[in-house]
Amino acid sequence: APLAELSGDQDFQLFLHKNLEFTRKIKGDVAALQRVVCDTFQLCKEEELLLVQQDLRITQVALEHCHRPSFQAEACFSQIRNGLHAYHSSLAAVLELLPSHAGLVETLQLDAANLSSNIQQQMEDLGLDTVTFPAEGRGPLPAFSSRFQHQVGGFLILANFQRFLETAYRALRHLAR
Amino acid sequence: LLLLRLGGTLGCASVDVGSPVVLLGSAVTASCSVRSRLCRGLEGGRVRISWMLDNETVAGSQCCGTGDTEVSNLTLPQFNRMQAKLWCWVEWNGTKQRVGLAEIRAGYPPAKPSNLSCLLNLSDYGLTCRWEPGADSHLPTSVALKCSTSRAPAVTGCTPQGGRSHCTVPRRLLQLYRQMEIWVAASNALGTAESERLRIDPMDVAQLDPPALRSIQSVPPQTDCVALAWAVAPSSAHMELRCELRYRPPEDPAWALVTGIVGQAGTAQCCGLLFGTRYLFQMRCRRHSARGHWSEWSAARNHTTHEK
Amino acid sequence: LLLLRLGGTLGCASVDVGSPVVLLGSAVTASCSVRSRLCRGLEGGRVRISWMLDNETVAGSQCCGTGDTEVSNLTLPQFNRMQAKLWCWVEWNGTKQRVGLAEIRAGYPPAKPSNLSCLLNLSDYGLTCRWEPGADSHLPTSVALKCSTSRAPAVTGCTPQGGRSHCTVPRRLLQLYRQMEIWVAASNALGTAESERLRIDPMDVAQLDPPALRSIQSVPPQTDCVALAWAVAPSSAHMELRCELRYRPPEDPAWALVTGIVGQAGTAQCCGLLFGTRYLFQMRCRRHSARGHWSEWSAARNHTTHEK
Repeated sequence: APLAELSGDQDFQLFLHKNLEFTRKIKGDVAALQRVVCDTFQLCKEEELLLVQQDLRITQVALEHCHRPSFQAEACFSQIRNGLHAYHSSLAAVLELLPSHAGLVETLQLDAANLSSNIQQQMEDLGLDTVTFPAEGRGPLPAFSSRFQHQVGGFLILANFQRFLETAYRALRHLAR
Repeated sequence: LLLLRLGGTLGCASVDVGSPVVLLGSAVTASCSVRSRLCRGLEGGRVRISWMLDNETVAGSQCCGTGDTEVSNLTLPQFNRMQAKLWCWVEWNGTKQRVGLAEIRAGYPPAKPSNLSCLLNLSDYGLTCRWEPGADSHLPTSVALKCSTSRAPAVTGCTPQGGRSHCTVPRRLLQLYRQMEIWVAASNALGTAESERLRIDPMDVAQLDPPALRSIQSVPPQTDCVALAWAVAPSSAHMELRCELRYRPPEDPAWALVTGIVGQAGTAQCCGLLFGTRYLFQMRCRRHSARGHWSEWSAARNHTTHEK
Repeated sequence: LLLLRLGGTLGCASVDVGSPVVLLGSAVTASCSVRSRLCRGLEGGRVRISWMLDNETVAGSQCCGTGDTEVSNLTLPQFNRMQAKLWCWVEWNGTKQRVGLAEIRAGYPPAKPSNLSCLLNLSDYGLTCRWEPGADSHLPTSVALKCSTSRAPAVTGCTPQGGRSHCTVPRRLLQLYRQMEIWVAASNALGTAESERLRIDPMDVAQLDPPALRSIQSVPPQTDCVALAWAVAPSSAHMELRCELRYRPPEDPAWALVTGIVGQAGTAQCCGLLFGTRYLFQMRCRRHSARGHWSEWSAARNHTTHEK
């Protein structure tokens, strides 16, 4: 049955409530890292980096099925998983940037992988098709041409990840009772 | 899918400084070059460059770049911060945009380390050396304890952790019973420094464990003598030791001292004591070659001599 | 020069036992075979074999070996030692020679571990599990905490150190917010045992840090009410919490209790208090899903209400 109909299903609701809390946790950890980047590199406001951002050509993760009017739960779940997988890889650039906060960044990567497999598990329990991403190997790191670009890249990855999580959170909350 | 596809170019702006590490108080010059053709959104427009040192505006002089490159030069006559970020900004659509950064550090070359001394621990044969690091250079400085023997090139014996000024050379890097050269080497972006070289045989700086006084008995018939028995520490059982005995009544501040006792003997007599008096006894030893340090005094042992 | 030039053959004697590890109290059979041709000095002579269990002589029965091999068989009806060395001796030139050895251990299969419980530490997200190991098997026993999720094969989460019966599964081996199976697996030479399987979501056994009472103020005009403000622990800021408040005058043994307080609210009113009375206040929280453990009570905070 399409996900929306399952909104009344108790297991599905338990899944939603658990992973709403999980998403709040991840958002809190991303915010903590954003504070570290601000304190360490004096990069705190996105509006000061619009020009350089064009230079870095940051690509956004597609989440259109998690927004009205084209909200579609199953497709939204897949897009959330795609995004979590992409951010898991991109966080490697943040790991390089903040070696003294490796623990927090690695926790974020673990949490992103866990949230993704929680969603996959739930989709499979509901008999939906899912993609299994390769083990969370480290993809090729972007070669930043300067420390400044690397710092701005790290800032933007975290800012985009925070926005991504906000959208995912609202989608889960939309389904939760 | 990688979220970050880089422009593949050098980016539309760059900040160059004479050197990222300077002597504290010296001048710093920097230039910010903005290639408007590469900055999407800046094409052809008037480029106004400005500077900030951390959160403070500083004035640069923007003049004639070449072709589509605008350049602003900046001189900070006396750079007195340990560390600062020099930001290059550009005005764009009524906003100020950060387009370039140079991170500058200032400090001094490393001071010459001094007062190098070492002690060999006889339980693990690690050689622990300590030194005075001298004035702080305020710069990341790598410090290493170097050792060499006449037949082998210098190696790093150990590196102090967490900014400390001591570390321990493991047994496998030591040459026992032979002269070694040991010194401290420090280096940072502004220079290097070395301590005086210590020429020692690690065994000559062995920190001996104290002997243990086993028994003290009055020696009839001359009751003004006592016979002492002791055991040298197992870790120095193979060494020729010379020991010292000191004794005094508890209330007496001054110790009487007996020197030149052969460590391995294990027993000795001590005469000239008062009758019916309680005495405290302690012993310490060092290697006969008179090099190296005394052990600590043994645990005190007391004994009361016979009444007359 | 190898000091120990081994014969390169099987040696002139060997001791075989049924099993080097047996159930405590069970029988042990052993045989000692002496190939006199291979024992230099024993050639052709009459071989008299004898046995010792550690330092105790035990009687074997020597009988007809094949060719130049003499064999003695031994049965120990009830082996009641945890550990023993079974020596085979041969008489040679009027002396007794040790020619063979078997080391025997005895004990029990591992007991079934029980009372498995786990707590998740919210500072490092390590899952610490404890269990009752059960009776000692007296044998080297490897114990591991196993965990698996529905989508992944069982892995060893952690192994207790130094014979303890607790260990901590690191965050990277956990699957948060989803059911996991956790159990203890023990194995030794005589068998294996597994505890009951715990099916838990690690988050449901999170050990919450207590909230912190920030302020307590009388609420004019009804002076029998106070307004409390608190902060939940940062480590549970993202959780939906239900909290409890307890308060009492210091001299009063019984606590009054207010339940069902929404953790995130951060403030609440508490009425029905006596005038001009000093009260102690404490608060604790747990996850709204009523799973998991209460936090400890917060540090106590006191407040004296208005006179009437």
